[in-house]
Amino acid sequence: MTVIAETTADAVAGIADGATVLIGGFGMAGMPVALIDALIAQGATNLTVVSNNAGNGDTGLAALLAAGRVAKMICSFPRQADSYVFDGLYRDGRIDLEVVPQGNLAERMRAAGAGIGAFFCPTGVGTPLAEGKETRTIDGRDYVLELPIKGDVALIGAHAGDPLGNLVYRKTARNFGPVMATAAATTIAQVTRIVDTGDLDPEAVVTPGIYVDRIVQVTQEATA
Amino acid sequence: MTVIAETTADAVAGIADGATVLIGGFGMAGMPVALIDALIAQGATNLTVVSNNAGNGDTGLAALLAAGRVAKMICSFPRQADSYVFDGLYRDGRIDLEVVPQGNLAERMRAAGAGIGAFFCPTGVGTPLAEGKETRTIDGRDYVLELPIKGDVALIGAHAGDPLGNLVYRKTARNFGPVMATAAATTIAQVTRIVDTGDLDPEAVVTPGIYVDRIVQVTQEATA
Amino acid sequence: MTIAPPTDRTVEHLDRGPLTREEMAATIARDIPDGSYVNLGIGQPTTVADHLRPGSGIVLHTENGMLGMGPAATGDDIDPDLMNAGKIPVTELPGASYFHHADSFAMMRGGHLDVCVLGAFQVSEHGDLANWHTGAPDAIPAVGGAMDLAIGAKDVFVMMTLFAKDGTPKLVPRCTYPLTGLACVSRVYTEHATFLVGPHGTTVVETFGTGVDDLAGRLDVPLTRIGAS
Amino acid sequence: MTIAPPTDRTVEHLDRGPLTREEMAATIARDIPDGSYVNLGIGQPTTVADHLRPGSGIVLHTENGMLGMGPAATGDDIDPDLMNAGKIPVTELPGASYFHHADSFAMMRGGHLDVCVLGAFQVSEHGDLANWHTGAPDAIPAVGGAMDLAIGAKDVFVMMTLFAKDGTPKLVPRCTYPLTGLACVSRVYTEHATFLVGPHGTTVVETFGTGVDDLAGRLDVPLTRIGAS
Repeated sequence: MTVIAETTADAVAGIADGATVLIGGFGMAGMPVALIDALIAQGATNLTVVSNNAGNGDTGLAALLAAGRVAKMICSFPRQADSYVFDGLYRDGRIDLEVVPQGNLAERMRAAGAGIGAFFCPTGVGTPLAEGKETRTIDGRDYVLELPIKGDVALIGAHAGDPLGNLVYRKTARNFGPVMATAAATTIAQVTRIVDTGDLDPEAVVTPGIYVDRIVQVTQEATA
Repeated sequence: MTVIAETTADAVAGIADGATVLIGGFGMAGMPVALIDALIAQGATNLTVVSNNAGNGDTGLAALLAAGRVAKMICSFPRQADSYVFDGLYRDGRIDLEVVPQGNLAERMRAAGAGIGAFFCPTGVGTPLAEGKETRTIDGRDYVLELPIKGDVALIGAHAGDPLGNLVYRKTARNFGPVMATAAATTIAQVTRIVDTGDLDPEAVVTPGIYVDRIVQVTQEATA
Repeated sequence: MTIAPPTDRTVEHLDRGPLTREEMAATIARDIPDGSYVNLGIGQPTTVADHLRPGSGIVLHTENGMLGMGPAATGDDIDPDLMNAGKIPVTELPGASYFHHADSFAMMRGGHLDVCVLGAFQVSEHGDLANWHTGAPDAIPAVGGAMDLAIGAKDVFVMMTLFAKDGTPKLVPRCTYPLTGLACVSRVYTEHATFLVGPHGTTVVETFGTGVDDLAGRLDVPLTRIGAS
Repeated sequence: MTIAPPTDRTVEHLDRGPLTREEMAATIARDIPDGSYVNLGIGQPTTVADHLRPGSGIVLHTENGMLGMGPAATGDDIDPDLMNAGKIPVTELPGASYFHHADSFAMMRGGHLDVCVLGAFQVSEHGDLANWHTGAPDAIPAVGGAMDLAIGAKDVFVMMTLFAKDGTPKLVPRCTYPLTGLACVSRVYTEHATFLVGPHGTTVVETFGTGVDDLAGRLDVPLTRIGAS
């Protein structure tokens, strides 16, 4: 059952120290910046964060990292032109890193949400990222066994949501949001607009409300 | 690259004897009846058909079965009030049957379309349908290893399509169509309406055109 | 099991007869918390929908690809593209959504539904379920979504008569019919009593027109009471 | 490899110099069949888009969830919600569609794209690819979608200079950098020549400003010619 939170602080209430937090977004598109800011204020620490990148500049995820709240990053591409906060923590040995191919990151979260215990994946066979993992040849092709990535919490950004928690996204800001929503015990969405129940086209709902525990409206102004 | 077929005969041209044919629909919703009729006329035989049910009454899939074209059915629920054509063939030993739990049917085709070699699934653990299959306990839960189901051809019914092959569906007629479209080497869709490129909302496209090889417009009248 | 039983002490309703089918459906509806996501199996379980409280916020899932399913459709509201898993025409409520079969079963298998209500041939004292096959050698096997539903919710409620037509109990020490799922049922609703089943065995929640001791004499399953320690 | 080479005999263009970067991009664009679904990797491969034939029906995929990607966006067309995998603002063409990351990578992993064009540090004579890590001990590992792209199309084309800045060949008997994928590349486009690579070794398609014999002297990879049997 979805709850509409009045504030981003209410939305992130109760996130525990040591939690695994899935954070949506690819670059800044779909990045739930207001929820991350609220999480920084909320104070949970020793987090494992799963996100495609490891922060840009000094805001959002980078600010969470800079605040020393993240013990481990699971991501596909930490190193970017402006990922200096992560780079510094990593070189100082103050953060753990698990690098996962981008599609495996998505598929492992999809597996968590779909009740799949593990899957044989062709990506990364014969590479350093498959070292130590079980491999198998099936129907003439080689695969690596990959395990689900479950979140305690997912923080995602969407375009519009209704009181039942149904969500739609905008363009490539969709990216990881719908997958992470399925993979976390508690999914928290920031949306640009909360619309009335019945206003979203049932054929076009991307994330059904069953996956969304809390939504909070964050106007464009507030995120800029 | 998607081709718009002028007739259902053109749409099903070239389906080979012995092919595995995925046929969409749940009950009559989403059932590509016109394509099945064209397949009967086309003459391919010794087919393996993957579909949720095994035909109703005397039309559609039941007619394909009655014509003796199907060597094996892979489905979740062959036995229905009006599945007498299948029932007769099965009791006479003239057709093979593989019964697959409905969700496994969908997920095994999803795996085929997604390049997953196999997956550990909790459905059916400890039941007769898991007999002879590899099992494994992962994180305290028991799973059965399930393999992909690939199609040579998928025949699906959709609501509207554009010349690039993008498809949208109507209500619960969506069912297996989008999954089968990903799982077959050649996907053939019958649609109620072909619209201009650009007329479908890019946010609401359910099956991107990359999965669709041929589409053919079949008016409501023609299917009734 | 995640939903607490409706009482903290076993209640024996001796001043009445067994529940009617309608009353069974109403009892199940009463026990489903507000705001739950629920899948009602085909047949009898479907009737639970008729007893859900107005304003309960309970959302119905149908495994053929929909959340927000409304009541059965009649007359002009019948749409051949909108049916439930039993292939009966239904309606759409505001806030509904549609998705394909792989997404729909991922939703179930991933444990996102709160409650499934299913029929059964047999349930074991530990919650094993048999509801897809009688084991008759000439039967055409057909499982449908039964095995997916059996593991497809945080709580799986079974709705069945306590005894088969020949009088043999359907709540049994061990299922003799082919299994649908292992240790998946959390609660069994029958006309004579409601039971919790699971790793610790079978507990009686309520009885109707009979008592726990009487039931214990008619079943091969050890029965415990809630609040009796 | 599913796309036939553009010539049935190795062609040595000796009357000109090596290809410019623009000419390399144009050569790759020429070799992509009409109607193909194509993913262009970040960096140099992105420039192939500028040389696609009008009306070719080629549809561009970006792994962050879109088919039907148009040219880079400028000015008022820039939309922060619409970017390519390199995080550069792009545009949407008629007939586009959006999907989430799991669906996008399922599309790649499932072999539905016709062509991926990627950069590389090294390619082996049999088509192994190294393009994500130089193996430097102090480098922060970052793979992104490289390993998914490497196996994510029926044909994987590499676009690279034939020699590293220190003059060592990048087409090698065996990659010394950490691998991105095994036996995944089907064709290598360089400024000096285009090569087919695969289980049968390396075949020269075209040379530019040099000949096969000359190249054979500069590479440690045995080279064969098309149509030389």
